[in-house]
Amino acid sequence: MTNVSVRLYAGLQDLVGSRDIRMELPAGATIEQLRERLGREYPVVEALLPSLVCAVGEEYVPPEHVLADGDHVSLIPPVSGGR
Amino acid sequence: MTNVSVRLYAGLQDLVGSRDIRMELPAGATIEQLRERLGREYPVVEALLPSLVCAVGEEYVPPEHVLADGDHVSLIPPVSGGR
Amino acid sequence: MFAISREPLDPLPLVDAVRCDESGAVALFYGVVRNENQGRNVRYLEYDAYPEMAIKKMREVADEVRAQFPVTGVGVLHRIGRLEIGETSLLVAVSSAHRAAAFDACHHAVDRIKQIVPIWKKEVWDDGEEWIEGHVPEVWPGG
Amino acid sequence: MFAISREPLDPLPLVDAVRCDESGAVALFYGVVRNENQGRNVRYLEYDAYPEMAIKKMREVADEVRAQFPVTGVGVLHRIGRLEIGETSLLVAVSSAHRAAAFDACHHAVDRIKQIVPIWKKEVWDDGEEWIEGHVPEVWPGG
Repeated sequence: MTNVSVRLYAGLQDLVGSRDIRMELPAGATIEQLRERLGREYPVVEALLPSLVCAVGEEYVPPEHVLADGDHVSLIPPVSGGR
Repeated sequence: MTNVSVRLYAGLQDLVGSRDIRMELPAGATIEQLRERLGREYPVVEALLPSLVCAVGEEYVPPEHVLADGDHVSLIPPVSGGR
Repeated sequence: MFAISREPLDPLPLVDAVRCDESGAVALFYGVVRNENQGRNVRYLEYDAYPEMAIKKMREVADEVRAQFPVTGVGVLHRIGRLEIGETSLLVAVSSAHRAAAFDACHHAVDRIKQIVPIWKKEVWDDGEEWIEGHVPEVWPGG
Repeated sequence: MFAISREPLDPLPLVDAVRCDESGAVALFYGVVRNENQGRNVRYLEYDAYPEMAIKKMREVADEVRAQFPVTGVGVLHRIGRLEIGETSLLVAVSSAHRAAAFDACHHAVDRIKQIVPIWKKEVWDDGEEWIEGHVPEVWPGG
């Protein structure tokens, strides 16, 4: 199994009501699988998933990135932008 | 007669050795006549005259500007520029 | 100098940090909280960040700026937490021998910060609030 | 805020003066004394000015900037006298609702200041000195 902690920021934290959640995924699970699981377990997050990117180890990672046991994953909503 | 005071800045002051000089010009004299007189009376200034502009009353004035008695004229070398 | 802070930002140490004796110009950008956005009265802003990654991404922006412009120094400070109207959320300082590069590089740095640094803001209005959705950071295949 | 001063320049009151609650960005430019120009070691600079006219021309530059860019404030401070390497000779602050206008307007203001404001600098090197000849101000017929 791959146990990861998932950190939520900004509006995501407000929606879920927690800064950190823990998830247990099959060994070899990817970011894409984490995202699918998140959408199922936290339906309030589902509409936001298409605009979220994930970071592991302080770096953005693509959907095919394979998670390791103990990883800290951050869910990054669109960043502040502004003119 | 038109008595004017002439203020010198930067390299001009160094060349002439004075911040202010007084000049007596004919009534109705223009900036152009002041410049010619300066070139004659202060030969060290002559080479710089083409790049000097004059100001009266805190405003740049063209060569045909007519001086009034008591005017304060400033001789403005090329300003600091720089990149 | 790259930092995320809950305290008011001080521009003077930042400018000192980016200036060196080869610098003839420093461009310093302040992002400040204004009282209006898209027709709504803003009461205050709340900033959230992923601080460790934000600092890493600020450094990447600085590296990018140093590679693209002839600069002599780059620094970034961002404040988080609650900020009132008129308070400074972002300071970006860039020094260069000459002014054109300082301006261009600082402007580019601010644009890039707002594209890739994981910081978020919530606008609080008289009648509601919203986390502003800005730019989706690009993700390169392979991380 | 527009001033010519023999004392070190303080950016903080200038930024306060140009910012208002509609400002979302402030671009602050520092002109600083660098240790080299055109291959010569600079020991220090000496600035001279026609202060009353310099302030009048700074205000004209600010009016021009306000007419050309959507800014919420403009201010300029210039130091004169002897300045050592690393000291600030010029501060130009421009605020705007958004950053692009703040950067563009501030850059334009600095360019124009260096074209029309009657201020001069002397470079003092190890082996000599020279008053730098920059830009001849345009004179409009009729004053």
